[in-house]
Amino acid sequence: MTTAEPVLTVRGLSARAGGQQVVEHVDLDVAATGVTALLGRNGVGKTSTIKAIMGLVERTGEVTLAGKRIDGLEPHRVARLGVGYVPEDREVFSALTVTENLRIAERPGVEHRYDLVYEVFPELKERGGQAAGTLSGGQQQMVALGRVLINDNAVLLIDEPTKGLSPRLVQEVGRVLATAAEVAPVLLVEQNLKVVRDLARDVVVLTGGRSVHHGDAREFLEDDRLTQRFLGVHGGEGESA
Amino acid sequence: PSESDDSGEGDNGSAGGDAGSETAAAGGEPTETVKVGIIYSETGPLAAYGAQYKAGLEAGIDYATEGTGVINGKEIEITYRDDTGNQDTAIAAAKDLIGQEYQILGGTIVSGIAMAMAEQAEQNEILYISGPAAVDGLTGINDYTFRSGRQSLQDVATAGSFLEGDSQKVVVFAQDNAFGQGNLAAVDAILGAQGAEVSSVLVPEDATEFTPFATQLVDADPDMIFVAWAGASSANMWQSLEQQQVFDVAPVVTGLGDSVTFDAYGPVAEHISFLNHYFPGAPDNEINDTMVAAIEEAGETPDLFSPDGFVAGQMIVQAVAEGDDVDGMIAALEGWTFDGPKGEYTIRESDHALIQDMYTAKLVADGDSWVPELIDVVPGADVAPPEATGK
Amino acid sequence: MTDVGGAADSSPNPTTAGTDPGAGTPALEVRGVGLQIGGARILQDISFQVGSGRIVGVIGPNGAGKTTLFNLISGVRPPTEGTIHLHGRDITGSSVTQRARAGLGRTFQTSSLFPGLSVLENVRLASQAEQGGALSLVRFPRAGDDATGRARELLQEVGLGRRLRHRAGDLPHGDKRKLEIAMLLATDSSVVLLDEPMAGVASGDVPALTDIIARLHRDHGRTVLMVEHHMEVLLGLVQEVAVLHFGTLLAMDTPEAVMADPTVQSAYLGETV
Amino acid sequence: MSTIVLLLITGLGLGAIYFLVSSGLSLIYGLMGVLNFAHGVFLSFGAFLGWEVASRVGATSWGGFALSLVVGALAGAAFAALTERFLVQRLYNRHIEQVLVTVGLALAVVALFDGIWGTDPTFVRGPGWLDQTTTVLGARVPNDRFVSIVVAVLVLLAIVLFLKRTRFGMIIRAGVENRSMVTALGIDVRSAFTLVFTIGGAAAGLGGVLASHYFGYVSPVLGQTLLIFAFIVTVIGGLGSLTGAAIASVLVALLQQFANYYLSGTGDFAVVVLLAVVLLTRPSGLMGRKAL
Amino acid sequence: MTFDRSTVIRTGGGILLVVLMACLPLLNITIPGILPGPTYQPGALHMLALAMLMSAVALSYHLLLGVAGLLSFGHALYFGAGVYGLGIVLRQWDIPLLPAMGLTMVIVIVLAHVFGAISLRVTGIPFAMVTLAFAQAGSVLARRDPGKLTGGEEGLSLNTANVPDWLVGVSDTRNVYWLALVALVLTYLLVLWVQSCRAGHVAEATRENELRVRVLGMQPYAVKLVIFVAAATIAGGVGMIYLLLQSSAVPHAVSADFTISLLLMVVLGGVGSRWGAIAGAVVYVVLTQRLAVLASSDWIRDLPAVLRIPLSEPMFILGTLFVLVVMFVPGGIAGAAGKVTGRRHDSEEDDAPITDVVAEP
Ligand SMILES: Nc1ncnc2c1ncn2[C@@H]1O[C@H](COP(=O)(O)OP(=O)(O)OP(=O)(O)O)[C@@H](O)[C@H]1O
Ligand SMILES: Nc1ncnc2c1ncn2[C@@H]1O[C@H](COP(=O)(O)OP(=O)(O)OP(=O)(O)O)[C@@H](O)[C@H]1O
Ligand SMILES: [Mg+2]
Ligand SMILES: [Mg+2]
Repeated sequence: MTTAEPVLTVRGLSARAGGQQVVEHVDLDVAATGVTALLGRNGVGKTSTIKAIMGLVERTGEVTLAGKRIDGLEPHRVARLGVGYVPEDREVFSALTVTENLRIAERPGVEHRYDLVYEVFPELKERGGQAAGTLSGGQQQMVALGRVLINDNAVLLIDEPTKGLSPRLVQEVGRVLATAAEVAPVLLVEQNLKVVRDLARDVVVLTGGRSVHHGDAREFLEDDRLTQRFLGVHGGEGESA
Repeated sequence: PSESDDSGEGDNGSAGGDAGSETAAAGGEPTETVKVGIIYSETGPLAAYGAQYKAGLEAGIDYATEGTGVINGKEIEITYRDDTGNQDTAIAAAKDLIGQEYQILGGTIVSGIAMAMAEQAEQNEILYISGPAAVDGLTGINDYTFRSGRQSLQDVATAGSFLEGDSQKVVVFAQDNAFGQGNLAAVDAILGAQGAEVSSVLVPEDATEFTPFATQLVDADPDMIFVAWAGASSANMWQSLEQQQVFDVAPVVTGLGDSVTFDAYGPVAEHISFLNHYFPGAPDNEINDTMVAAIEEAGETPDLFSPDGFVAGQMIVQAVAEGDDVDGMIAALEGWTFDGPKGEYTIRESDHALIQDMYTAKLVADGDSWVPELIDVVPGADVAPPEATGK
Repeated sequence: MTDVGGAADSSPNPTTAGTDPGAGTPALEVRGVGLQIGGARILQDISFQVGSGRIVGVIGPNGAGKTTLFNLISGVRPPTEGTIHLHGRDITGSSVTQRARAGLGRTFQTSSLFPGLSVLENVRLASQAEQGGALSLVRFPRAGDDATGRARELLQEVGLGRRLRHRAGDLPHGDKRKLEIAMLLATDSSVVLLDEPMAGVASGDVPALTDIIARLHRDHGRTVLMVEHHMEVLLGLVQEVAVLHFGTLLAMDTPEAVMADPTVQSAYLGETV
Repeated sequence: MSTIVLLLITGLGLGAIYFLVSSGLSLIYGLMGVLNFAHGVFLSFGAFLGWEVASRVGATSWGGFALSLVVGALAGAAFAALTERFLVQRLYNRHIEQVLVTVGLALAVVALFDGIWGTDPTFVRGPGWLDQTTTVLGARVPNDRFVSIVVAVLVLLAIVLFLKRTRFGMIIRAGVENRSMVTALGIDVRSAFTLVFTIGGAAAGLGGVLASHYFGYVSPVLGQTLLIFAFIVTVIGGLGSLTGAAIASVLVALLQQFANYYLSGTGDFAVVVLLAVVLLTRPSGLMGRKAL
Repeated sequence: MTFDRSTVIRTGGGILLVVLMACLPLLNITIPGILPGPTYQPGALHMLALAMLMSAVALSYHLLLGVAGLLSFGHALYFGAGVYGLGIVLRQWDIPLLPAMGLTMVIVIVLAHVFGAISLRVTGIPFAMVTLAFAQAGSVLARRDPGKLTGGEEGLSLNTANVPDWLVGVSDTRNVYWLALVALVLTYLLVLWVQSCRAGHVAEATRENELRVRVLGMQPYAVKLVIFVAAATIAGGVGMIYLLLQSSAVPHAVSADFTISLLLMVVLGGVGSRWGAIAGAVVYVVLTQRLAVLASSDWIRDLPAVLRIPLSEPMFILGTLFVLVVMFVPGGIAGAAGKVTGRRHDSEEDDAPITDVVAEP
């Protein structure tokens, strides 16, 4: 844990999806700078935790953003307070063009940093007129990341950005995440422990919808006993499981 | 013609019920009360006709009992029930009243209800005096059923007075439904029998576009066009006839409805030749004046179906006065000739057809609106329907 | 990788995919199956066999096409190429219903139950499906009949014996998984496809569920094909592993051999080159 | 020949009115999955208020006519917006209940209109020119049909441009595809839904004024009568597809017109048969599953 | 079969209610504000019979919506087919009532198979639309009077030549009343039967999860068709009694309005509950009848226009009530009653007969 005030704190969060309890009790802090990784096996509720912070699923518990309670707010209000969200399956609008996908993300009242987006993803400029649905998975991931980078955010919630990407793209996304983390703190869900090792400073580990471990990222990944127990892998091998 | 009543359009599905009852004012020292049930459209699509009928009926009872509501020591007690234009509701009300031993039922504007009521009257052996419903099938249907209005055949026969000379070509322009087909059959029966060559342009009931059918009328090159049209689409229909210049081809005859419909004809109104059942200025007699005055005094407006109610009142009083049981009432009414708002009426003994005068009229502009003007009175005997054989 | 030895009890295995170790026709055979959706190749040229009575795992990264492969086998969607055989019979053109009747059962990646019905009713429907007469207007399911009795037994077996009258939709996640397996057991299907049975199961529940699956194979003699990301569980259960990657079948071999394969390591286990 | 021309052009006129009703239905369904039974009520309301205003400022003047179009559209829009805000929105994502609520609303409001304007048709007049005819290839075509066609085409273009060119349009197209993601981007998608209802209501209100000239009257049930055809049009065109609705409107109106004239009034049956055939061969309609 | 206490109480209560209903024509009970007169008189009996027949049709609609989850906007077609079918058969042929009813039944069943087979090719909203369109075609047909069969707008009156005397005439209303009671009890038992037989259970499962049913090796399409035909057959049967009660067939019986009123009854009563369907139908009939009376009452007439106009339209009040129920009382009458009595507790033991958890009255 860092000593500075965390930008986002979550206490006793629980959430329901599809009529069932999927998150039972999650506590976590997102440090004011850098990347905090949210880890856990498949289906432990990482995505649901992020959605619960956004307000996209029914939830109870306390969520505080920069000292302000946001757990009663609707998703669009949460977003307007500066929470950027990159969903697990990219969720680009396939009928809209790439440019439209970026434009729709423009939040009123903040500066729109197209230059930054086009700098890290020059491809998005080239393919501005293409329907997002026809993009490859990797390109769609760029759109999804571009959509949050365009605004000035207080915190970014990024869910498995490397999922299903080729190794080369994984590296590229890793580079972008590093850039993103420079402008805003990030809560990152990631299965690829190599990416986590490269980026994250803190980790929070979930099991069965509960947060069971908080700590320094490096220490956690180094500790075989912990990674074996919580992720079913040897952290040292940097594998996904 | 368009004053008919068959529409049933906008059947809005309620099974609404038995209305509150009102009792006619009593006078003298009655020894017994005779309960009369009137089932009519107080609400629903034909509520306006219902109001005319009811106002006429009250005036008629008053006139025939000299304002006492009592005749020969028998007090007439009227219960009104709302049929909402809905057959199920009407039947439910009728059964309720019959179950309470009512011996006289009356009313209704809707032909379908009238037919069903006639059926109930026969099954339960009570007297039924139907209202403005124009359906021909009611005439001669059974011993227990009478009518206080006119029937379609009388309308059609009135139209015949616009024909001059023999072997003319008449085209019936009507909706292809029971009402339109009935009118076509009537024209065929009456004008055809007078030597006219009758053909038709029938418009599918659910068609919304009448212009192509109007051009068919032009192509037929008739000597007279008889229009039988009911319902909301009539304004549109008249406009189509005008747009396709049908009025230049031959005289167009139709029935004149109640006053609210005058505007529906639009600017073509002055080109139409109307046959007519009644408008307040048509008859010239004392009873009519009395009726008009009584209705206006009651805060209502005399209109197309006022005499139907008035005559119903006269018939009820006659039946109550002269008959002690249903058979006696039937005997009292059959063959009865009396003076009413349209002059002399006769209830034909064989089939209970109500023989009465009819009118021809035209609409003339009066400022922004239209008013009817009498052309001619057609004597009742000239337009008497052929005798029905059913009964 | 740890615990590779956990699969030591598996019988000696052929080294090439597609050879049936047992005698006779394989329980399930997939020949040259492929699927294209709107130009995208989701699966291509998948061929393998599963011998009768064997238990086989399917692994591969997210989006590799594992669920899609199950959908093709169970008939939820038709393949664009290739054929599928069940006990030697070509079932490629058969409907989901026909395949189920021929003895093919499956679970879904996200639990697929009758959420509004009771737990017992869920299993009873499954066990009655076996008896036919689903359209019967003259047969009444009753508390004491065979199907109900069997449903009870099975629910006892998977540990849901005290939840019979619960609404299935209100069960905790792990119990839903167990319920699905009970339904599968009730249908008597000879070949069963399990799509990530451990997904979302709290770690405390994993051993119990693993045991149920093991019994499904061992005691009930079903041929099992299962997708599972939970490697520990998988390696402890299966006799063979198939690896899917970007819609192709990368390898199919004993767990030990697969884990040792460098291509698999880089493709699935994520060792970037 | 001239009969065919007459049937074609008047059929297009009727199709234009069907389109004005079904465009809103289709948009609403596409975005929200709500089958709006109250849509006919928006139409009647637009027609009634349009006529109330026109008859006060002079129904036969062009100014009165134009004003009635504006008022009709506004009335339909306002009614629709309120419906969305207070009824539909509260049943977030409960589609069957949303349908039921619109069914109940339609029942109640038609009855209310009965009470206010009476069940009798209210006859409607417009500028004299509308009642006159223009001769096209020997057919005397009433002028109001041309007005309907022009308005429908303008509405189609306006909605397409709106969806394609404006930010709101973009949000609506995105919302059709993935509603929760739009929210997660900081956009209150509910106002987009209200807007879609409002646009649909405006088109219906406009359609109501034109329909009242086409039929020559307004009555409380006018909208509900047209609604059944609009449903059929929407399903044939593909729920959610605007171009589908446009094509299907013309198809249905022409089929109805020709079958009524040449096949002794079987227009309605022909339309039902067409619906059955389309559903059996292409269950998602001619242009199903597309936003535009 | 083993019974638990609540089943016994409910069955006993049901039987008692039926016996009470059967005795009504012999008693002199007045319920002011609800019945138009004392119960021995034809007016009240007619209304009660109507309410029972509507309850029976609502029960058949409950099979569609509550059991199989099929939102149909065309159920009136089969009710209407029963009404018109019997009317036409009795008018066209000189055959006794019972064979005529049998023949009508056959017609309804064939009709239901044909239209059901087509409509069930689609699901959800398109299913609602197709059924609406078919029913619309049926209602147009009835209004058009093809071959002078249906009597058009005016409807078709019952030809009593072959109807036994004890069913004709106002004084025999109580016989028709008893017939309606028998029809309702029979319908209830039929619906209970269908719900508890295999097909009924599979239909409920299909409503919950269609793909699951297929994966278990059963055919959802066939099951839905069975339920569709069963519901249509019941509706047709009730339609025939309705014809005897009303003595005439009118286009309203086939209209979309009629289906919507069925929907109204079932939703008011609580979707998925048999007693709810009955309660909803009774409430609907009573309200339509009595609201009309209310509408014409003096105190409404004296109200200012803003209140008078809405209050004097029964359908406005019903429609509003319906909207309120959908929005605020999702379980309808049955749900609200269940909440009050707190009957639906979860029990951990399972010795009771297994009935499905949702569709229990
Ligand atoms: N809408 C839903 N309906 C039913 N179950 C759901 C729903 N959403 C999530 N779940 C279940 O909730 C559990 C947690 O899901 P979640 O997506 O949050 O997990 P995760 O940790 O993000 O997993 P993954 O690593 O696969 O992304 C899973 O078991 C999932 O199946
Ligand atoms: N209907 C479809 N249209 C387009 N693409 C599809 C469709 N269905 C599946 N896909 C794609 O096919 C690929 C394989 O999906 P599948 O669900 O089979 O993956 P999986 O191996 O089961 O992954 P996971 O482990 O995440 O469940 C994915 O990229 C998916 O997006
Ligand atoms: Mg996730
Ligand atoms: Mg999968």
